Amino acid sequence: MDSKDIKLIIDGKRLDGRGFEDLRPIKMRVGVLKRADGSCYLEMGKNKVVAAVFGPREVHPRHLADPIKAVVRYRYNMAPFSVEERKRPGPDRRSVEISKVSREAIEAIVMKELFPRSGIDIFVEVLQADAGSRTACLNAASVALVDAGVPMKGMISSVAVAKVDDVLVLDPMKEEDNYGQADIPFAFFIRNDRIESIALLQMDGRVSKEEFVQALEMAKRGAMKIYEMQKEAIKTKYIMESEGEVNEIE
Amino acid sequence: MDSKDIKLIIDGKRLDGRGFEDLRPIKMRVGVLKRADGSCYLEMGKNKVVAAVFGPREVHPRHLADPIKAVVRYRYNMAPFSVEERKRPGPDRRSVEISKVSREAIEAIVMKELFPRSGIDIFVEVLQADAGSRTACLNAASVALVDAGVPMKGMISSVAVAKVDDVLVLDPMKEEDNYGQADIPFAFFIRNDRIESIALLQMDGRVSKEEFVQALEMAKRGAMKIYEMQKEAIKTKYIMESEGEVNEIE
Amino acid sequence: MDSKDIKLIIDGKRLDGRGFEDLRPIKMRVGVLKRADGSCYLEMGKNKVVAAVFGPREVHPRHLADPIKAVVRYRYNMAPFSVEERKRPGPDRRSVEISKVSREAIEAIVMKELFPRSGIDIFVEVLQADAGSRTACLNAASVALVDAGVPMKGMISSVAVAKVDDVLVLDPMKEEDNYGQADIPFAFFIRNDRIESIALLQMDGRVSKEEFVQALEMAKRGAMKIYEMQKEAIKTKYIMESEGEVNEIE
Amino acid sequence: MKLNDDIILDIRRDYVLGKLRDGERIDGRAFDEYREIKIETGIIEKAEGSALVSIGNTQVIVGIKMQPGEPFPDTPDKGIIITNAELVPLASPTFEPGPPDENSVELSRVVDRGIRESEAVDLSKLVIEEGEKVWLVFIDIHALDDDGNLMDASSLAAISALLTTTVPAERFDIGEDFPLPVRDLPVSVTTRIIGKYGIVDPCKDEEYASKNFITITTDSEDNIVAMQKSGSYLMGEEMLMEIMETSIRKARDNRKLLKEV
Amino acid sequence: MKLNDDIILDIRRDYVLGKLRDGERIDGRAFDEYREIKIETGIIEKAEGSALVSIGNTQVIVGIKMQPGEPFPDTPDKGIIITNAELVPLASPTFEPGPPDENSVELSRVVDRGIRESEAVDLSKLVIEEGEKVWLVFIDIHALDDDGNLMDASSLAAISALLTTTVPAERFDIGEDFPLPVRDLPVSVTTRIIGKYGIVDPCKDEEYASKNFITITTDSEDNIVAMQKSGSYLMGEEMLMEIMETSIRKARDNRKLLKEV
Amino acid sequence: MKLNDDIILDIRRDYVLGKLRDGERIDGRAFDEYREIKIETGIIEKAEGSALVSIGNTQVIVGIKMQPGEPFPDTPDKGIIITNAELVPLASPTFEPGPPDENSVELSRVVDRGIRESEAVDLSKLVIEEGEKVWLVFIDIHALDDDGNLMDASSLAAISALLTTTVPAERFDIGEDFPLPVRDLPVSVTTRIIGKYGIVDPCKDEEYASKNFITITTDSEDNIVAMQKSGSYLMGEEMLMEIMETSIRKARDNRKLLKEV
Repeated sequence: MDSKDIKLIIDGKRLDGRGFEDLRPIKMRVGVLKRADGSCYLEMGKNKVVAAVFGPREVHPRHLADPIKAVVRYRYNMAPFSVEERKRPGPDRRSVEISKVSREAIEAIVMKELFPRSGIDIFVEVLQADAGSRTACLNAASVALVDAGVPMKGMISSVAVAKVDDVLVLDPMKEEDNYGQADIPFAFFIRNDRIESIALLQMDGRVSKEEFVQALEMAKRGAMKIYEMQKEAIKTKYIMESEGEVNEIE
Repeated sequence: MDSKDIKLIIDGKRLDGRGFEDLRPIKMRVGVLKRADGSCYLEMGKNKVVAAVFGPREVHPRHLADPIKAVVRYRYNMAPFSVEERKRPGPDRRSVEISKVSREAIEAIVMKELFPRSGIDIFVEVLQADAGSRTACLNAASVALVDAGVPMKGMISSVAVAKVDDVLVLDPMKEEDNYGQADIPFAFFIRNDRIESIALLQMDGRVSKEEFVQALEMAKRGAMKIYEMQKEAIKTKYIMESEGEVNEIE
Repeated sequence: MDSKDIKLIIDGKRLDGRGFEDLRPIKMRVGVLKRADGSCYLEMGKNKVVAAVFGPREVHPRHLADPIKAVVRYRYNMAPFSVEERKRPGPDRRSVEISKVSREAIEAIVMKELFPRSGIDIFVEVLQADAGSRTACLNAASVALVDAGVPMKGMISSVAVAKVDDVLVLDPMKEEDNYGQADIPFAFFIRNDRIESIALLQMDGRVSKEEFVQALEMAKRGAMKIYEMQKEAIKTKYIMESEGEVNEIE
Repeated sequence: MKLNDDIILDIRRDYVLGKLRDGERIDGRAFDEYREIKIETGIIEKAEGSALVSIGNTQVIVGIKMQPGEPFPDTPDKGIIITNAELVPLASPTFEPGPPDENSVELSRVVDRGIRESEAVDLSKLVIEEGEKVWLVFIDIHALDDDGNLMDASSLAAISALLTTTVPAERFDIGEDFPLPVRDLPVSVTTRIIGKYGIVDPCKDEEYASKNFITITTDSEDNIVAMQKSGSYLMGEEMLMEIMETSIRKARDNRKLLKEV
Repeated sequence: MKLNDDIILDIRRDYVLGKLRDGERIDGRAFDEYREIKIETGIIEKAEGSALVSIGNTQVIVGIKMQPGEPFPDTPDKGIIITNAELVPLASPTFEPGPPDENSVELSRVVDRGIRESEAVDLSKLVIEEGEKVWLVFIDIHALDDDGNLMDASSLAAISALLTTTVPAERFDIGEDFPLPVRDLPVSVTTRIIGKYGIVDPCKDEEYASKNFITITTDSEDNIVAMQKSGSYLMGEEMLMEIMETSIRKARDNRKLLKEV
Repeated sequence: MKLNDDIILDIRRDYVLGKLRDGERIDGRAFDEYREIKIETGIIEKAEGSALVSIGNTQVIVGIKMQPGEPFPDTPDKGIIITNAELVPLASPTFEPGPPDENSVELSRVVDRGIRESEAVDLSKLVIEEGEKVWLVFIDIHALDDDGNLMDASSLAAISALLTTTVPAERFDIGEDFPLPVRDLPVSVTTRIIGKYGIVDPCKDEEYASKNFITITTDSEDNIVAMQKSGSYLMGEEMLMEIMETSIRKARDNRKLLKEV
């Protein structure tokens, strides 16, 4: 976070022309991979991610299985070409942390107890990264879990709020993340079409308590919009599928 | 592969004075290691390699064993001092690939089905590397397998053909490999003193289909010569051994 | 080892004012860690080390257990900030070797046969390193083992002797180690208040046989002094503990 | 994990939770009460700065090492902080030797975030030659005894060690030594979530009862500079707001200890 | 591997083999027939070049990144190609996270060989300062969905991505951007050997029936530039000649698709 | 380890020990007698120096490679020795492929100590440009056949290889080649401790009977330059003195072989 001399808000608009509470364009396609049990391709601004779900299936090696409930894995991985400067393949500390908190968010809503001794694996590949790739991945993962038919208590919808030039903005893009004053990724648990609670929350930067409360409200409104798109994408796939086709939601 | 300005054929001879279809000098000694079940030291030009065979023996850890047949391992490894610039110890991508295709060639002729739950390990150390070290290693490994008494359908004899200065040459040395136009390592399966089929085939460079056919014929003739030496080396050892001595074949 | 032009003995005294056979100041505190079964904090000159003992306890993974006796682990580890130039975390070759010979010294006096299928783990962290950290660690480990109630045949007391400016000195500090002519770390097995035998011995530098004999005698005298301090520290803890306090020995 | 262990954990959780339902903690503390905190600095003379922090029986040592190095290409005018945590097996019967696992990665990254985002260290003062050479500040967290709440102990030890750090310019022949410029005092407060209860500064037995926690780090002006919800649980908004209040309040208390460093 | 899996594999192999004996493939294709091939380029804007290739359900994405670096001492006048393949676990239920195994090493090396030996990229045009600085070309193969024949999909994606690559000279302040000089179109054709049958472009069920394959890569003039026999089997000369003919022929077909990129 | 193996080891140890009690070794040697030692040098032409040493059936090859590199900051006026040992699985049925374990680390470090502490190589003659560039000397120990006493075979091979090493200055364009300056002949003698007996140059069957040994390295003037007690045993003073005497004496014998190199 570094404010520098870069102005991020000009004439009440953001650098890409969005209003403070506008999401970036979102695109989803469900069931894009044949070998996975469930999958979702998702674009969120310049983020391009694919999520695949495998399972419930056997756990290898077997001694890692839990006799009481399914073991959930979540792997957030960036393709080497997904960022400006080529990223060395393999996990770094940042992706280890993102994988951990994302897995925990998913674990909180998956009905693990229904599948003792099983594994549910969620693998998300970031093909192109812009700010907010962890939120894009969680949105894709959530849809892929539905596509795989994994029983869940509800849905996860995720979006970040940033503070830039002393105002709060929804779903920050790269410049707002790099030169802004704070970044707060949220993921919400949504059931019966309403936000019930918070599944993921991280924050870095500097905000007052009051600003945080505003950010939370802004994030909730954004997440509900994303949630509607997720539902639509899933519905479209299942309606279309009976007619033998996979459709795109924009 | 890079032709550059270096002339590799001068007055119809190769840089080391060989004719197009001459092998480099080959030297073999069988049973050179006490602790291994079978072994062979082999020189092929400046290549100096030692092969050791262990097994059939128990597989560790046991869960890697196959209830139907022996598990074959093949490890091609270069000593740090085997090349001009010191090589860092441990496998690199090149040796992982060579180990794989070499193992597969050996697996195709070893009677694995006779030894369920067992392991047959072939370890080959390149003490000095010139061009063609993978072919030298396969020749040594094949003899070491016989020395270890591992039942096989036949023998493996291996040699490369290169294209340099627009002609095909047998068993290329370093300069021909570095500055030549193509390198084609072959390994043949030989049974009842004749070549039956191809056990290993790789290729990089650029040749026409017609050139490839010529290369194959040249390689077969070369492999038969090597095969005769392999037989002789094995025979000598077993004849000499009854008189308590190990002999050298040149 | 390198004598260079640095004078290490001036007017019959060492650079820090010690006589040839003086130990550096030693400080011990027993039972400093709550989670460990036994522990000891020890300073020996500028060395600051903490030893913790866990066990006898179950071995994980189980297949590493020995049906006849306890498996002993010993891990010598340097904190990144313990030395002048930051040390990268994780074991290097030096600490692998020190861990090995230290474990072997401890193994020789722990009654492993009393605890089949169990593990006894000794972890020693070097928080600040001066010369002789391996001896400081062994002294701390020995006390921590007593604190943990692990049955032993006796105690380990450890100290090094160095040759500097052609004389032998006890318990060398950094400069004496860096610019001296030899360094000989010893650890002794002490039972019934007398030195029985040698548990650890390494040496690098250059000494005559006669010098080595003198060094050994000097080390034995030094080790006995350390041993008395170790006993006192243990006693103090157990006396004090009944009054609910942990005490320091200097 | 073996069945026996599971049963013991269950019993322990029930005990902890039972107490909480009665409004009590197993060691008698109030829900928002820290154990005794002690800060000792300058204990590693070879380090540029160091601190040993204990919170109850939990002990963490942080050492600071500095050396010149290359700046990041996008911040040629700033020094660099590198934070690392080692959960060495000495500190707990459940830690094993080996490379950092996800828990120690999270620990080091959350501590790092508090320091970094509060801009506690004035990195612009750590330039030796713009674009070429800056000071690298290594913050190494070394857990000694894990009786719960390593997070807050590590954060306190990190900022305490930084406060007492001298930039070793002389050793590298680049001018005179000077104190590391520290301009804020970020303090993290960790709340363990057990059932519907939130308790600050969990001890180990309370941690065994639940893996769920949230850490909120605030600066000297009560701004939030870092947050981390950790664990697979869902958190209600109301609870979050309460925890935020408490965290700001407790951080103010703990910050007083730092002023004495 | 569990016994059940073995039995299922056996049954599958028998089924595939039974069909082949009748001159048929399980999906009705001719022995030398590819599934539908689609090539989409420029999909990763942040990469210097990129392509998503699908062959039937198999999908592979290749991204090209470039940066200045030091040349190899023995080729001071040439850029450097580095090819890497990640078989990420997303692409198949049988892939696991971790460092590259021998199969992904082989995949990347065979793809690399085709590009390198056909001299598809004019490396002599990638020198920035002879002996000091040249362009590094990273070819990263990222499998998305493995329904068989990752090899040919990866090769096609690699050359397609290269064809659309812009050298990012401006970003590094070394002149103007220019298109990567590509002067040949190597195409690999992979034939799976099942019993005595060779079938091009195997789908996954065919791959389960046999691990044995041979990949032959040819250039625009029908020269062979790379070959790799893979799997523990013995190959007759006659079969090899047949496969070579087919490979040259099929490569010509697939090369047409590249001309439209 | 399996029970069967344990029993076989027990029987073997009993047999070895029984013999020792009768004053005999299983192969008829005296307690202080080496097996036949052969030294062959210059066998790896591509290396700067090399030697194959056999002691009985044990065979070790050491190759020396050299290249220019940066000196350590605290010894700007000295070349650098880097010793490495690979216990490749070819050499023994009990070695497995993988990174060096504690035994190969110990082997390389003890060999290194003998060379380094005897100042066998005159490192001050290996400076190319003080403080900037010195020669790196890589001593790579490659075990071929482990029939016991790899330690002494490796030490002998290392010093033999060094004795025949030519500094490859011409290859790096820094003057003329010259012989590596070697000024001492450190020789290590390893004694296996089995029960109360010490036997030099253990063969493998003797090594199976006990893991305990001590290696004493001496220089040309009978000074001790390196020692390593290895194994979990306690050694009496008297025994140590005896072993020291023997080691000095046997080293003198073996040193004669080096003079013929």
